Amino acid sequence: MKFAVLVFPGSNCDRDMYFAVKDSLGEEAELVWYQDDVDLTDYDALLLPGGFSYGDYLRSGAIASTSGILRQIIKAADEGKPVLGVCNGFQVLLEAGLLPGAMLPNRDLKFMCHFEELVVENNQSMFTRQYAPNERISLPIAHGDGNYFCDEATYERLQANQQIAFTYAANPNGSVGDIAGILNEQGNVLGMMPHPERAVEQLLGNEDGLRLFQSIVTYWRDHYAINA
Amino acid sequence: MHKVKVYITLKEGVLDPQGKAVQNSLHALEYDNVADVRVGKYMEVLLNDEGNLDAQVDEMCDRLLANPVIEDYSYMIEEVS
Amino acid sequence: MHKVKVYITLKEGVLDPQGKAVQNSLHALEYDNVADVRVGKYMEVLLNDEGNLDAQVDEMCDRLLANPVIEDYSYMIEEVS
Amino acid sequence: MPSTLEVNPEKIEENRLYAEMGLSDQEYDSIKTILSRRPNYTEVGLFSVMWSEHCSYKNSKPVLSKFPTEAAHVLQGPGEGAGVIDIGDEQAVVFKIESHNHPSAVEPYQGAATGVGGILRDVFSMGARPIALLNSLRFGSLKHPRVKYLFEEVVHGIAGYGNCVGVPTVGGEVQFDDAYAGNPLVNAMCVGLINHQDIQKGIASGVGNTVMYVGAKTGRDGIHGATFASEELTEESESKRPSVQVGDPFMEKLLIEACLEVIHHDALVGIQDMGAAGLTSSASEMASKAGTGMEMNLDLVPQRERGMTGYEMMLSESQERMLLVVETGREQEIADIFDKYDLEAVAVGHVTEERQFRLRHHDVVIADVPVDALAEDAPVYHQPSQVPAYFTENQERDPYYPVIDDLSETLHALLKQPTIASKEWVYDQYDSMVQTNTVVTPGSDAAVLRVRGTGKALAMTTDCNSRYIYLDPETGGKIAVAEAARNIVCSGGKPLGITDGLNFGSPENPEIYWQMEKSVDGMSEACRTLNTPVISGNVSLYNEAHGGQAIYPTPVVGMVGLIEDLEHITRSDFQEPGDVIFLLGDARPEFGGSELQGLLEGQHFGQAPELDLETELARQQAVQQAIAAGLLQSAHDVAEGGLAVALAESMFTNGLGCEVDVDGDLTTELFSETQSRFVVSVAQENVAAFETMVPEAKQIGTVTDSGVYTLTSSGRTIVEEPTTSLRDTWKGAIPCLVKSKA
Ligand SMILES: Nc1ncnc2c1ncn2[C@@H]1O[C@H](COP(=O)(O)OP(=O)(O)O)[C@@H](O)[C@H]1O
Ligand SMILES: [Mg+2]
Repeated sequence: MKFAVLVFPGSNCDRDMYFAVKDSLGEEAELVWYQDDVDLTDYDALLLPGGFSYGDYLRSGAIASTSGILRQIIKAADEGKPVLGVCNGFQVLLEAGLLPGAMLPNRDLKFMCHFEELVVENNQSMFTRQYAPNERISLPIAHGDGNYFCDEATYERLQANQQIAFTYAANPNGSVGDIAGILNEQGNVLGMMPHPERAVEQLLGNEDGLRLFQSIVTYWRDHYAINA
Repeated sequence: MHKVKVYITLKEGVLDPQGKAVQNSLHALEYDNVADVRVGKYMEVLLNDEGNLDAQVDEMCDRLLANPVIEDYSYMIEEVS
Repeated sequence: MHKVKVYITLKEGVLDPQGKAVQNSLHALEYDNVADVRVGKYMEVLLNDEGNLDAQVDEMCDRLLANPVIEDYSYMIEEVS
Repeated sequence: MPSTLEVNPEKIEENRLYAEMGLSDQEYDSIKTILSRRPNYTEVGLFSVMWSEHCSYKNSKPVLSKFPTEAAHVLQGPGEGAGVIDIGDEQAVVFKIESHNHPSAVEPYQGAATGVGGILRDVFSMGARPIALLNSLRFGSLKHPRVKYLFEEVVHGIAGYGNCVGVPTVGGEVQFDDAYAGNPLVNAMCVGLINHQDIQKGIASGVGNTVMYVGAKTGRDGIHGATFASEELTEESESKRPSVQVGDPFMEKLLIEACLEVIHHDALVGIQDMGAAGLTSSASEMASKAGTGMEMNLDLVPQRERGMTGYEMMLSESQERMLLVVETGREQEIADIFDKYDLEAVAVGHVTEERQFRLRHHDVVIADVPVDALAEDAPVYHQPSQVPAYFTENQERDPYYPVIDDLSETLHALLKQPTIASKEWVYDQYDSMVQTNTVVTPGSDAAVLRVRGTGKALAMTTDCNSRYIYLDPETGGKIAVAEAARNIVCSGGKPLGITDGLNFGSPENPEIYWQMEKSVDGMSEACRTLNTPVISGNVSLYNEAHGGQAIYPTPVVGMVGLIEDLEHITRSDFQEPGDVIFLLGDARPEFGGSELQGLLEGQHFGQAPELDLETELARQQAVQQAIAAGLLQSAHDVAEGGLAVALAESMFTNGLGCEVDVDGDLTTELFSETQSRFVVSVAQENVAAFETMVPEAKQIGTVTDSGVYTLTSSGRTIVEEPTTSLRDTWKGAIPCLVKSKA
């Protein structure tokens, strides 16, 4: 399976994502510079990494969300390919309208970096099928603007459609409904603030994040690899 | 040439952690008559005159400067030399 | 009760990386007539009427709302009900 | 300043305008001699920044020359952007520390942020990828609102910059003492990783080669920052506020990536960051090092503001700028690399054979001075030195011995002391994990990062107990180096070398100069014994607040060590119930400069603890050996607060308990800060092997799963506290102080 890691000016978890896929997951990965004249159709899944695209100026993810490559990302999402945005990648997906809602500064206005306990709310998606229902996992967070906001109607829709993938066991940032990660309606776009790519080796803490990537691979094998 | 002053505020109903923090700090400094604080953005955009400025500014705000999920915007256009 | 609208801008000559980034992004969106962008803050402070509001607001700005090392401020006070 | 800009050379001399820029009469005279004429306004500016303490080390050179700087593993000692040490496999580690004290005192967020930006550039300009940031901070007491503001904003600024550029901030230290109330210290250290073949130098060789400018445009920021950093903080310097620079970490991130790409291009001849004294120092140093000259046309310098003078451009300290020397004719190849990152690389001059530094602006030569005169020929001052009366008095005093009533209460009170209390409030704001190499995150003795693709890791730390140094600079200097090494050793590493950040008061005060000399003597001796040469460093003098109150002498030690096998990575926390706790080294009643003294007396006096370097080395080697043999579950050095605090700290992460027996004088056993001591834990099955290997170690107790911290003495329980209660005290102290209303 071939993953594209999209690199925007100011992305800084791009290599981490790349190593997670290549070394820990053992699949193919390529770093794709946002401006390169590449054709994303060659990739089986798109990863939008964390960092500070455009310095997080104006609003986190806002400027990156206007770049041309978003058209290709939207197309891939429409075609049903897995698209994963982590941290700043999540913020880009929100700003681009691929996922509902918006990010506000953390409740106490400070950047925070540590492991947080998460609850797997939906273990049926292509990103979470390797987790048990309501499993508790531990992933690092590292963000200043991770306070997820949406209006009540949207929140109800998210709940009704099982679009809430992960919640925080102890809400660190003020997010509506303790939300840590959400899916789009089709279930093939996931945005999450915690960093699964930072939890793929025992040496660095745990491997709870690795199963997220493994979920994508098994889903893909089940659905596509037979034909390939 | 025109200077556009753009005011961006959080929509009503959207929690404003920054505003809350500022309000608390003002109370700590004993400005007890502060009833509420909301923090937004203020931008000054200098535009060369080309086409319909109003339409352009609306579009800029919709596409980039404000996020309609959480923010409202307003602006004023002034002529400058 | 009064609403104070506070405008906070970077002092002239102080680097505004945020403004630059927004300007470049507007150019990328083909608003070629954007000549400059400066980004500042806009606050709305709701005050119960007590004492000299002008003096209070000046003091608040100096002590907390603006960073006098790099920022200037101005404000407008409006009566609200 | 526009009116003074018109001032002609005669008027400058007549009205002694050079003095306003920080040059003495003597210095002005020697410039006249060098030029055989009077310098013009721009030229006086060039000399004033290059001959400032910050750039020339004119007061500190004689002291710095005492440091040992060589060893077989040192690939690059002091003299370039950062020092370089071999770590095998054709790889090397690059590191340096730098201060940003004065800017941070004036505008703490930007001051600290640009401090981080500057030290990053020192490291990536060597061709190394920055892999870690550390810092060393000093503030007054958190009870003062201004100090609280400085503390919060400095931390915020470090986080704002480091997090954005994607370099993990993995360690550091923070201490609080009234000595820093008017003059906080903000030292930032950066560690980079490089392949030997990629090591770059900041040289302008090859006559005719092109000088290129890359990065942010030049504005009027920080003009006279370098001389500003060399003056005492006064009411006036507060009004010099506009000189504070604003950082753009986004631009820096682009520069990092672009520069690390450009170093692989064979058209690149030399590269250097524009640090203090900006364009002036980078350009003149690059030429001077290469034995060449340089000519620049300032019309070509990218400018952010209109109507900038040559003087302003040359002295500007705008951030995020680099200077490159490139083979002539191949400029476009270099420009193309930067273009990918939306950065402009602009040709602004060329390398000349004649060793002059010549600047043109608007078709006029506005400066023409010998390159070496700027970069090499600054005066060197051998300042007088004098033993301070306070030192003699302290040495003659009877040793201080504290009287305490309640051991548990004392332990709680010590854990609450801001210097000992958990620094989680600080490091939680730093992204300590980005780049996914951080094996041991902040909170242990040293941070540990694996070297991806190898079985090795690096340990790193910053340390300096300035209270000991104040009481006894020579001993304190030794302790600073030894403590850093202890932290490296406890983490499983072998100390490789240090970078030093010398923060002192005014060198023109003989007593302060004495502090500097003596502490460097002590540091040098420790570096020799522990085989950790000094590979880079920074000097920050004139750290004095209004009224001339100097800070405690604070020579910060930044140390990096090599962990040869990932299996050797060791933490300071106890791991398993049942493990046996050993203490290495006996306590003596040494309380001068201790936390307990500060707690009880509100000040520090008497004698600093002694340090015997041979004992230190032997114990460090014993711990290293035991770790390499796989015998240790945890290792922690005994530092501030003594054994009682070291034991408590070892329990917090895993919430375990301990039962430890102490005999002898309890105050001394529990709270003395006697040096060269370690607390280690050993699994039952390894106890015999450990005792054979390290016969000096004494069994003092066991790790339990009770969640209770229990101390006994002669069969009597003397302390019995739930670990959680101690931990709450320790964790809550700083958040509580920050939140409390002034
Ligand atoms: N205290 C010190 N000990 C050893 N080397 C030092 C010390 N201070 C400065 N140096 C070295 O002198 C050189 C110049 O330092 P500095 O002027 O701080 O660098 P920069 O110009 O990059 O800011 C560097 O190589 C630095 O490592
Ligand atoms: Mg440098």
